[in-house]
Amino acid sequence: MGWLLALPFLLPIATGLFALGARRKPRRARTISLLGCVGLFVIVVIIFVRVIDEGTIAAQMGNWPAPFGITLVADRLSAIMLLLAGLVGLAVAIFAQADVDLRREVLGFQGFYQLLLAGVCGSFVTGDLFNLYVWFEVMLIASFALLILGGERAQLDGGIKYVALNLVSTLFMLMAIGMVYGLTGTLNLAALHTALAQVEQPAALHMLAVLLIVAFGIKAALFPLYFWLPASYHVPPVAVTAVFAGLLTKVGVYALIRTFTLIFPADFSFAHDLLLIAALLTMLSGVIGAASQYEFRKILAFHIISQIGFLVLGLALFSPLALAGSIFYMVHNIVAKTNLLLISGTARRMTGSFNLAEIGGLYRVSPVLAAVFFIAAFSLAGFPPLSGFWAKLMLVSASLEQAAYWVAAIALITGALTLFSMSKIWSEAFWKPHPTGEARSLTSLTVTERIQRMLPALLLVAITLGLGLFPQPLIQFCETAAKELLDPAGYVATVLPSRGG
Amino acid sequence: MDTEVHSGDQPPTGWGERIWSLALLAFPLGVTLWLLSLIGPVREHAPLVFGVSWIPSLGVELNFLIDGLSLLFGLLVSGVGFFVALYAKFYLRGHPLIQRFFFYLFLFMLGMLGLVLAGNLITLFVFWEITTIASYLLIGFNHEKASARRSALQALLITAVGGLALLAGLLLLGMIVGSYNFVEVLAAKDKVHSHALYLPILILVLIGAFTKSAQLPFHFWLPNAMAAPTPVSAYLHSATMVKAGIYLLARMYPVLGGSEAWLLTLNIVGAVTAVIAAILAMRQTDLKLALAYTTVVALGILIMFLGSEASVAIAAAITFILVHSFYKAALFMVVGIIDHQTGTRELTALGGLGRRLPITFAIAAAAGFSMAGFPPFLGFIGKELKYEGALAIAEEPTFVAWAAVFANALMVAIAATVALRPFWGRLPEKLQSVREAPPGLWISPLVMALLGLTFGLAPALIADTLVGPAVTATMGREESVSLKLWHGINLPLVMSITTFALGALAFYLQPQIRTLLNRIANWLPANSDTQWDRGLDLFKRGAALHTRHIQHGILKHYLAAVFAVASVLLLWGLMRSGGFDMAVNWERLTVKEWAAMALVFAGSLVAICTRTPLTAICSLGGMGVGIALIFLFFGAPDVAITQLLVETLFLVLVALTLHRLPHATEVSGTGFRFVDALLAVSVGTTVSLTILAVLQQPLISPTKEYFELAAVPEAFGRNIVNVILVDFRALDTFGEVVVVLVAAVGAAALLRRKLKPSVPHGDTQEEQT
Amino acid sequence: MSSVILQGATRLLVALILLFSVYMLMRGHNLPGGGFIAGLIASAAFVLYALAWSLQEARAALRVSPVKLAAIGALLSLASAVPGLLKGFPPFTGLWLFIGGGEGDKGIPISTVLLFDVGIYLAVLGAVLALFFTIEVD
Amino acid sequence: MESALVLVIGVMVAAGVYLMLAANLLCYLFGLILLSNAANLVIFVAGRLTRAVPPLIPKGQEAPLEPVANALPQAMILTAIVIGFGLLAFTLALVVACYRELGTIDSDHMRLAEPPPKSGEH
Repeated sequence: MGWLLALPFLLPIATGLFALGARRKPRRARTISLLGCVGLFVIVVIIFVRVIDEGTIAAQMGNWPAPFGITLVADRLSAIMLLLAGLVGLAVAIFAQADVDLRREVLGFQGFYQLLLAGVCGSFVTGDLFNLYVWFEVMLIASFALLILGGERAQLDGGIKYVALNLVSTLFMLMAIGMVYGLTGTLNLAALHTALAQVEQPAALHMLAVLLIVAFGIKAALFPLYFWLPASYHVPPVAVTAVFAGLLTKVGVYALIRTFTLIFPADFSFAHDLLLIAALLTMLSGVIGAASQYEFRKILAFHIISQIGFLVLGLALFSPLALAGSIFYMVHNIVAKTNLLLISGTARRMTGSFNLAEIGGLYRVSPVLAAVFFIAAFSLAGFPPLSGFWAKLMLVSASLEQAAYWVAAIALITGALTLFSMSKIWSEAFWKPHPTGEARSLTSLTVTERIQRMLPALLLVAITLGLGLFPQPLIQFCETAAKELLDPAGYVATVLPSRGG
Repeated sequence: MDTEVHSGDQPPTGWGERIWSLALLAFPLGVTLWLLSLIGPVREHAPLVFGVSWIPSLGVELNFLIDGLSLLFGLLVSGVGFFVALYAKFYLRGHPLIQRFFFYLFLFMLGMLGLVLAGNLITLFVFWEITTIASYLLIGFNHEKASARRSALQALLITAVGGLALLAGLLLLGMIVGSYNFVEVLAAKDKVHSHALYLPILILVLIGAFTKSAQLPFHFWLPNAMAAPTPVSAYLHSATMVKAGIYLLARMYPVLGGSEAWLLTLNIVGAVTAVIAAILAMRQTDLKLALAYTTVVALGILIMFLGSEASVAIAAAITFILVHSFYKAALFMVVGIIDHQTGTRELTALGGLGRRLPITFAIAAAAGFSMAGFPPFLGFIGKELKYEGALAIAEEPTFVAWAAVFANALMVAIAATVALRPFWGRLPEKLQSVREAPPGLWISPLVMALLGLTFGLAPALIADTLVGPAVTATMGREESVSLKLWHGINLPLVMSITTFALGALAFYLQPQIRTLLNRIANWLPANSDTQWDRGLDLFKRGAALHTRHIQHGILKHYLAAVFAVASVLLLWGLMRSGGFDMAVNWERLTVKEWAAMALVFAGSLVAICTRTPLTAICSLGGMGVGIALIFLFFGAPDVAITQLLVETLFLVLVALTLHRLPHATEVSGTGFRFVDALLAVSVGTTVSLTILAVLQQPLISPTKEYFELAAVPEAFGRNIVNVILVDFRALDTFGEVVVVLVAAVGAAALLRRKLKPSVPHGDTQEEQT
Repeated sequence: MSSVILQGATRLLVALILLFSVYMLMRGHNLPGGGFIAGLIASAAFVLYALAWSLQEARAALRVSPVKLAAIGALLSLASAVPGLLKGFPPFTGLWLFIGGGEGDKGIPISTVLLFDVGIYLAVLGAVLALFFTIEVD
Repeated sequence: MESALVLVIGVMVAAGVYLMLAANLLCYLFGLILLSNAANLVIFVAGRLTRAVPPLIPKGQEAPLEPVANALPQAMILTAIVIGFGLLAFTLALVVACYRELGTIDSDHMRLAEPPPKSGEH
């Protein structure tokens, strides 16, 4: 068990170290990285299946009992997040084989990529607050490296903003964790669940909640803390943006969900109020930001923000349906958003630019690409029968159930505005004729490159479609996961058997 | 307007095309036959309900409800669909994207059938949106034309926004009823009507219906949707999709209908839409566009009649749905034939085609008569029923009756214009060589027109089988309908005659009316279409403004915002919690402790005051030493040593770097920054307050105890800190090593001199400057 | 660069510091010290060497590339987890072997924990030097 | 004695924030140093202070004889210091690279990723 739960980060670390060692031999590094991703995917699938079978599983690193040693835990939320990380990791790794240039590979792209995955998986699987900080840092430093890899001028500029703002988040997080320890004497998440409930110092609880919301809010790109995201997500190679978009901000959201379901007392209305306001403003601000953009990836970057709002909304509403909606939305969003970014990369390859004014003609020459984009984009906009619709439906129903009508209204308006941006891309990049010539067709690529580019996209779009047509199993899973989150007794009992929950 | 002509040399039909066109024909034909076979059972027994569970967690079933109403609509969708598909197969033969066209049309058919047969609110909505998507793709089918793209977007956005309102309405409705299943929803009228949310639900559902069915003020997307190929216009924008809103209201009639708000809104919106659209239709010289506006008229009339509690009005609406579908589909296809054969559909460029296109002419005339409401066509029965219904509408009989007469009169004029004008008069030079269309093109409209005639002559064929059950299903109570050509001399007949007279007059005066209307249009500041552009533009500018102010690209302002948010929220949290009693604990410090703290203090202050980086580095070094001393004095020698080493190493690194940043100090704004200082102080204060709040709670740490007791016997180490690092929490340490390692390799990658440009592999990222 | 005397002195000093760092590493489990501190001290030695001599000299004195050293260190730490696997323990479980234990004194300990700490030492040394060299060399 | 240290932390945070808000990236870096040191002190203080008794167990004993300083915060700080070193060094490298490529370390003039509206808008 211990090894099974540790492998999601140990394997990528090992692969990453070997890939870094072999970075001067890109072909070998690439193979190592790809194999690592396949291995990671297998591991997370095994974990997922076991969690479904057995419920929450936990392990103690170093064989020291909880809450003293570091605990690794996989409950349903962790399991699905791990699964997504494995999936995105594999999909982007395949795509990166075609999209990342040799120069960046020689500088260590594959190694950094693996270590990023290690950080992400570590964050999902750890059951210890300080250990979470460590994984956040692994992820952060790997993302720094990936972002600026290649050292182009725009990359450096975007990189500075990304680094500067994320370091602030890191420091807030570190302070908050230190103080959480100072308040409770423990770092174990399960132990914190009971310990924080006994704290008699509301001021400390409130202010620590704020610090954590700000720290995780920066990572998750909540309004008004998201500046780093639109400033930087369009500068690195698109494979990097894709994995960032799919996983990085989601780790912030995951941390928020963990913090405010497991650690802090459930009836902590202050945090939920705060999160609700932030979620609504994030949804609107992000989608409005996207409407003002005319660059493929910038539009998508702003939409990431908007959708973070949806994810946090479910947490803020704090009902079983809302939380289940959040988790479902997470799955849907990670799959669709990653895919859209992959498509943007291929679209650029076919047309020569990310700027919508300068490209076009893809609809006619690349019907497959167009179909994949269309499905992913309309799923993002929440059209049935695609995955995004059910996600939206759950969240809107949850807000209507709580008589939060204006919340539902904002969610729906955001959906409409998302549609506006998605149809803009469709209209400009796909329908419009290419302004200065012809778009290339996919068939003009070598077979290898076509597979590398389209296989991940097709895989992800199949998931989007599958979740749209047969959402029941996942919704049921999400409902169970939400139940676990709302009543962490099972989680606590698994980690700390002596306390019996 | 654009035309699309694909005659002449045609490439051989490919396999894909053949398969798709076969599917497209077989599917609606099968459905039609199946539905026809259900007419008897549905009429005699209860509605047919069947389906499978889909998403039990959300109460969504993939189930279907076939009663008189859905049967009628289902037959229209599949029956008209079959003939339109047949027509399209010939109309678009050889088009390079024809496979996609067939796919979209198929998708649309599926969506539309699902919509009218759905037995669950959410399932209905799913299909509703599928029709939106399919129509988006079809309207934008001629995607290389900017106008087609614009029209597609417009239709998409308007119907999608309406769809979202509808979704909210349906969710609320389902919430009140406790189920999304239609059987239960339709039976919950009292519960829903008495609920406080009734009005919001009604408004939301109406917005959904009105946008889809192109009611004022959302009407303008429909004429623009004529950018789609003509078969699409014939199908979606006359016979099916726009009727989705009508279907929705008819479906919801038993549960939402009957209130004053319902009756009044539907009457007024419908009447105003019908009248205004009729006037707008008179302006058009493009045949297709004129027809499009009359579709809006028809929809307005339908909405108007649904706002009634009289069964005759509902019967009028149901009959008119049939009438309209037949003649409108036929006329659109006729216009398509004209366009296809002549290359234009501009009224002024056409004439005398009667001799060249005799069959088309006959079809056009038959459909036109039905549209104008002449006996013995079904249109006549429909119109008589309409007038009867109008007079029976309790709330506003005069108003509705006048609106109906007026709109119908103009319809007569337009029917004459579209169905007769192009075929009369002198044949222009350019059109001398025009020949009759192939049978594949005229067979479908012919059937449509013949249906209008047959049912007009033998109305009993549909009275009991289709119309009656549909009225029953709509009203939610048993109703029987008798359709007759001759009712005797009564008020409706008088109104009919008035209509013909007025219509003839309008037809005769059409050029003058058109000139007048154009003059008025020029004088009006804007129409809804330009308002749409303005609105969109305003939104885009607003969005740009928002983004420019939030995402401005200045790092220090980003940071300031983050810090400001943090400190304000910390204060807010403090206030919400009710504050805490600050027990400040000024225990006596020794001199050396004071000195260490003073060193830190001084180091910090010098660092912010100095302008030379070297001084700052030195002062930071001093601060570092101070901190190390604090660690040392309070029992943390390991930390103290590490602190000292790291601080020294790092500052040496910075100092050595300085010579490579020669202009490091020459940056803007080096003076005292008051706002920043204020912000800094508030962050410092709030963070300190947080720690103080934390310190109020006594620390009970079983972990500390455990580590102290377990270190020697279990972990064999006497330095507890080190035991924690390498054993108790080795994972943290391992992660931390990875961080430093990545930092090192990352920095190396960043600073390494540019490698020789390698072989381009895939695409290389170019700069964005 | 600097005077010959300084350079000569540094050479001696560096050797002493390196020795000291190993001492700190070994005693770390029982007294202040350990892999971190020792690694930092060792890197300080090389930094000093580089300042007194030159970067190239320091690099040459290190023999292996610092990144490789760091990676080896990290892998060593990771490897210390493997014995646990063989015995069915979770990762990072400390396993101890005491050689020549006697009464009261258990003898000379050989443990995976020590291996882990050595890995940390090498990794910190390698990484810090890699940072230093790249930022300075360029 | 915690209170005095809290005051010191407050000053360090304020000074750090003030420095970070300057447009000069070097100032930002200095601010970052201050802030991360402050964060370490926060952990230290939050773990409560114990004077002059390091968490060492004397030879021959199974457990400390007198109350010793809290070891866990110290271990956390050690980890944080080293991580902080990595991050700071990377940031320093980034500043250097920025200067080399963009010719400035004034963040107000770094407008490539988000060009000002005049040139970048449609």
